[in-house]
Amino acid sequence: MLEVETYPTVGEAANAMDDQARFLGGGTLIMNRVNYGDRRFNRIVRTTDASLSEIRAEGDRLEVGAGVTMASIMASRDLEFLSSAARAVGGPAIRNMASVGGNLMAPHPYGDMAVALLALDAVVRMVRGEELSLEDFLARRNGVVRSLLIRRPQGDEFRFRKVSRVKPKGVSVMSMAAHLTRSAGRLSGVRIAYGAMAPTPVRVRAVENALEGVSLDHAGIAAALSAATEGLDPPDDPIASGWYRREVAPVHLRRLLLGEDAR
Amino acid sequence: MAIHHGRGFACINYPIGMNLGGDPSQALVHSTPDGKFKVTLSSIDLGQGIKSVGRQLAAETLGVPVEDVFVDTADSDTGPHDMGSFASRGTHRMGNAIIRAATEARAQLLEAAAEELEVDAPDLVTDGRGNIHVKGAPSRSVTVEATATAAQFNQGRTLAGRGIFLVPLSEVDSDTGEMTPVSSFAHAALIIDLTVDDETGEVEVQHINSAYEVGRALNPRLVEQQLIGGAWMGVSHALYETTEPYYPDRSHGPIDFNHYLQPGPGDAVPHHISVLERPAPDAPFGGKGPGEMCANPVLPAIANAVFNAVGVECDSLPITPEKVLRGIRANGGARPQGRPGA
Amino acid sequence: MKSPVTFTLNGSESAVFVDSGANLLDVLRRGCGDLSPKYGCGQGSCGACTVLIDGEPHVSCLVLAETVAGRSVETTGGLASGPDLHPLQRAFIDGFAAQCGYCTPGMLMAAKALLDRNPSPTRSEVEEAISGNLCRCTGYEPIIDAILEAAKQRGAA
Amino acid sequence: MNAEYRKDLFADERSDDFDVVGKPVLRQDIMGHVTGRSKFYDDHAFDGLLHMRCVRSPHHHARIRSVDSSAAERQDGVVRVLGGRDVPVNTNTLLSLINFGRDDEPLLATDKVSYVGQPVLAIVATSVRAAQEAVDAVNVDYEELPHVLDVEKALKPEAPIVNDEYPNNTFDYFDTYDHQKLRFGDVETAFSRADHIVGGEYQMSPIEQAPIETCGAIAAPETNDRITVHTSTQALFFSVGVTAKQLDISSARLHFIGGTVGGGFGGKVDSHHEPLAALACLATGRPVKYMWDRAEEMQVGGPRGGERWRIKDGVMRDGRIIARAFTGFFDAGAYTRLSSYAVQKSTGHLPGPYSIPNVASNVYCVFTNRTPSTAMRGFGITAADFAIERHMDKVARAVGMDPIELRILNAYRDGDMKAHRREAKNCALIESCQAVAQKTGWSLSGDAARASSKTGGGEGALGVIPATVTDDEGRIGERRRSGLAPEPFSGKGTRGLLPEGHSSNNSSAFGNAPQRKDMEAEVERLGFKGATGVPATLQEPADEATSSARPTVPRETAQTTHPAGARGGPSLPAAYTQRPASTINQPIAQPPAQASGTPAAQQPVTPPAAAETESETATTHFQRGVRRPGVSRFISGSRRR
Repeated sequence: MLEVETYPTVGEAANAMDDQARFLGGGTLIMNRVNYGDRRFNRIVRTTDASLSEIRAEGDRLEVGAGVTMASIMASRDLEFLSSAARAVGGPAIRNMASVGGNLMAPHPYGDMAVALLALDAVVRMVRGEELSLEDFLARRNGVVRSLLIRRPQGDEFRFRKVSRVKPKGVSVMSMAAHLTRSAGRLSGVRIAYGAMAPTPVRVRAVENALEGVSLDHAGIAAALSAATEGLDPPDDPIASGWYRREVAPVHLRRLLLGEDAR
Repeated sequence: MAIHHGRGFACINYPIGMNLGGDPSQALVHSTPDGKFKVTLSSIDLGQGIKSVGRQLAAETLGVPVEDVFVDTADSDTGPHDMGSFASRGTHRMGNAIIRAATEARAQLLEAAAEELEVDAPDLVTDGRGNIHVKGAPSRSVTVEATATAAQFNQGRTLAGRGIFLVPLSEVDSDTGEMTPVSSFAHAALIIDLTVDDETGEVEVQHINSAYEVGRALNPRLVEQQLIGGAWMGVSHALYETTEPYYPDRSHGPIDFNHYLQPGPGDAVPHHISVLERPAPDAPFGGKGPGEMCANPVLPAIANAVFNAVGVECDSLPITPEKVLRGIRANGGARPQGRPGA
Repeated sequence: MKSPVTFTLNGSESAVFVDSGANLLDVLRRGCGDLSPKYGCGQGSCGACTVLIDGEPHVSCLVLAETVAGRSVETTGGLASGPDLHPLQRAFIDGFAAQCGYCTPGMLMAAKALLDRNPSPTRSEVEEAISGNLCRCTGYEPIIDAILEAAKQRGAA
Repeated sequence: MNAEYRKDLFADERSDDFDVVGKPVLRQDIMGHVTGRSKFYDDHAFDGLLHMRCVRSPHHHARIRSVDSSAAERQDGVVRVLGGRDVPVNTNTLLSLINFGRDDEPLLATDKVSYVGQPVLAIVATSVRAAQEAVDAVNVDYEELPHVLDVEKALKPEAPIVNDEYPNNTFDYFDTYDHQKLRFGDVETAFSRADHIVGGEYQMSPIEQAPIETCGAIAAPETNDRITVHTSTQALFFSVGVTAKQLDISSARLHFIGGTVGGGFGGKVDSHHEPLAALACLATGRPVKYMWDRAEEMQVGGPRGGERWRIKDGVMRDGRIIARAFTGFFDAGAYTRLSSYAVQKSTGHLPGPYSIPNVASNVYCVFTNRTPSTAMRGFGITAADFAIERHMDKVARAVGMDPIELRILNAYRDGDMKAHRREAKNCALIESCQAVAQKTGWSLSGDAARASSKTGGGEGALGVIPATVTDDEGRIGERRRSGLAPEPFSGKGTRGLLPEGHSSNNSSAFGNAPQRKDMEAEVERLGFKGATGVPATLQEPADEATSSARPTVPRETAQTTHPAGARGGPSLPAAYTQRPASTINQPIAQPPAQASGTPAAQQPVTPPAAAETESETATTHFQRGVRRPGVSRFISGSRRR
């Protein structure tokens, strides 16, 4: 049978974890598996630790607790730059439940918030204080996350776009995020991330390199568009084929970078 | 590159009721001691509204207010046999059975009233508001309620009726395919206006204009429910849904609603409907069932509109952005065909 | 192993023993006997099980029952106040905004959450509010119109 | 939510003077819907309710060597494990109830599985979780077999046999052919005369009915040694019949309750849950619920099967289609269920709502190793209509004709002879095309705008069953031996010629006459007016539609005899008053006999009373009138000319 263990602090909860247990965030991933009788785990570990739901400034960064929901992000003035990514995660009910920490663990094609955080070079703070880049965390995806450290982007440097077939809310054909930092009027140190184009949300180095030092216009981004899916092998799934994702990625990347309206 | 507008047309007819017949429907109607009527069926209400339509047909045939009539259905201990709710047969088959049952009950109602008013039953009419009176002499009247009470407690007369409607089973000829497929057909013609993004192959329906011929709109709002919901399902079948995205390969079959694509509330399409009514001679008050056919014209009309927009022949469903994009690429670019009927 | 959970259901105190790992939808239907929220998928993607927890819409099939301890749960079963229908219920009736009725309880909860926060929503705000609620019969248009109509009525009332 | 009602069209055939019919009466069930009180099958509480989950095949096609459920049976919470051997009549086909087709599908598979998800064992436990855990503890030893998934590959001689009852991978029609034929006229000759030949192939993939309420049933012991079954079925007595047959018990012991269903769309006719739940109830003496989760509804529930259609048209320069040949493949999946019937319904629908003098089709019900198909909204017709209406656009382009004008030119009219050898009546395709063209500004030629379903029908060859070429190709087993192509007349089979007017099946298209005199409604109360010959040319909408009623003799079908004492008044719709003498067995070529009754004098047709009488009983939002233009996206106001 399935056991549920509740701990007052996230530290105690983390200690109780083993490979037969799953950590319950908002429930949108784990309870789905429970309802369908997933036998890979027989224990649910959860915590009532309120600190996980806090949004606090820390130096020039914001610490967002792993338990913060998409709805809380949309309601937060400090995280206004993340609201379009938060709105992309499920309908109103799901957004009241889905947590930031949970989104980092979401299987393909989910994880749109993680795509945005990847482009913002967020840092993951684990339950015992250990910190690593979100990119490194996504490579291993285990352990209990305490919070994410996010540096607020300037002006309209940060762009997020989700391509889905159903309006207003549908699962991703792909999602894209761009943090378009500049120096001397040219793009520099840009970060690009894709969702639903690889097993997990992924940084796209080929495009980042092609954007280094260019101006943000048709001519400037041409090389980046031709490198749009370099090194990626987008999956087939019920929503779209890998062929289609590869073919239209450059179009959506152009629309993201130049801010063309998504029809 | 560009967004291309396209306009497409399609028209269809649809057989009403189980195709080869042999699908009986029965109905029972009886009155309570104070003149309220129960219609007892075995039909299933899937949302198409057979309870509501059945109630109206009984009330109209009996000549009593619809508030005094209720349908009770789908208890195999009390309801008589009915083949089931499918093949757009509910309104047609069950409707006819209800009319026959209500007609028999009405005959006894008028006989009971005739006894109360001491006139002959053929001289009586109902006013649809709970009264029975002599033709041309509204003042010589009795209420349905009083008539039912008199029938029950004084006359010892039951106000009840039975009805069955059966289209005889048609054979099918093995060598010519000769058969008698049902007895009446609904019709529809429909025009789709849509846009195609020639960079991504995405198709967005902008407008639907339709004309549906349904024999008679027995309840206009229920007919509209079917035609709006049916057209939405047609858009879904045309552009979105499949249990096997890579048919006939079985891989990647969706197992949840996130992956089984359907148009969302934001894709709701303005749909202007014209309803035509050519009553079918063998249908209840002429009414044919609009339930099954309303999605059918949408699928080809969308495919024809996509061809009109970008010159791609979309002959396999669903018409995904990938299929449109591959077609555009194969033609070496979009080939708009110009506005038809201009 | 069963554990007790007490919470407010439609305004009145409710206590029930839940199996560990039970979701709120099963507990409401089998434990509390409130049959208004419906099972549609058990995956959180159809919205037929939508209820309000502390006024916010949740898909109850993905809520671990124990987590509602001490909180307020509202379902469509409690939407009317006694014999008086909520304006949304009246608008769904007059607007023919339901056919089979199976998605209606969830739709009403999503719509109530919207109107409680945004008394005169735009059409696209209504579309967003029910974007987690699937309907297979109506094509959504009558539902969107009924919610806009209810907002107008409430505004006028 | 309003629509435009073209009351002006066919006003001469319709009286709209009713109290309740035609009124927007509120739904009887709406109060239950908006309060959450509507009682769906699962909205019934039982103490001690048991739950059922199935062990399912992971393979497309495999022999079952052995099943070991001993570990599962010992798991706590498991009350009973049921296999095919526990089902008294394990093999059935849905349409055996109307004796159509052979029993071919096991309720629980015993010797082999033919599609992914096919149930092998049903496990009954105290909770869904306990049943799921027990499912994982069952060990089935499968021997994988080759499988086939494409409908045309399934017809090849080397294809593996999917359904042992039909070893040629096709349903046997009349124990004679491996397909359903349609033969009308002589397509081969007509093709040789045509100015253009237009071909096309069309493919529809399987589609799920996807009702928000998944299929399910609860079976519970009742008083007097009976079982109550609450069910989401779309066909109550159909399910009673299947359950009685498979459990081999009298239907008197079954008490089925349903009628309020969370959407069906055709997906709830298969009657799979009631027999299993009832079997488990009998086996345990306790209430048992068997409900599909969403993943099962999507991949194990019968979809609308995929269909592949090929069409070939012979068209003259002026747009007349003189020949149309179809080849249709219905992907039935692993078992017959309703697909064999869908093929015949589809055949009866060809060549679409058009009068084409030469038509031939071969339609196949093909077995493949996938989930068996079942009914879905538009059963047997939707894919054919997709193919036909796509093809009509191709024909229009080939002859350079406006797509709507092409439809109107070829549209069927009252009195035309249809390909299944029945006379068209009550047609309205032309008026539908004209109505939608008019309101969207799609301009039509004079002829097309003036055409009517009521004129020009049945003239000359169009009203006659033509001499017809037949063939005996595609006998059962022939295709597997010789690899014969599926198209009509593609082999060297012996040809036959049926004379003009030949008809072999004269079943009437009308319902049976009422059983007793007082069940027969007076026709004046049914809203029909005498059908007049006056073409209801398309006029402006209702406000000034007065069709000049020139009295002409109404077109009666031949030999419609009125029983003695039939009342005068408008010509009576045959279905209501008499069992018509079959109009089919005499050759149609005779001119229609003068109808014996004389039509009532034609009063000038005045437009129906503009405002329906204000009946205070029905709530009257319909009378709120059309929304002001521009207020809602669903307006009709701005459309009015």
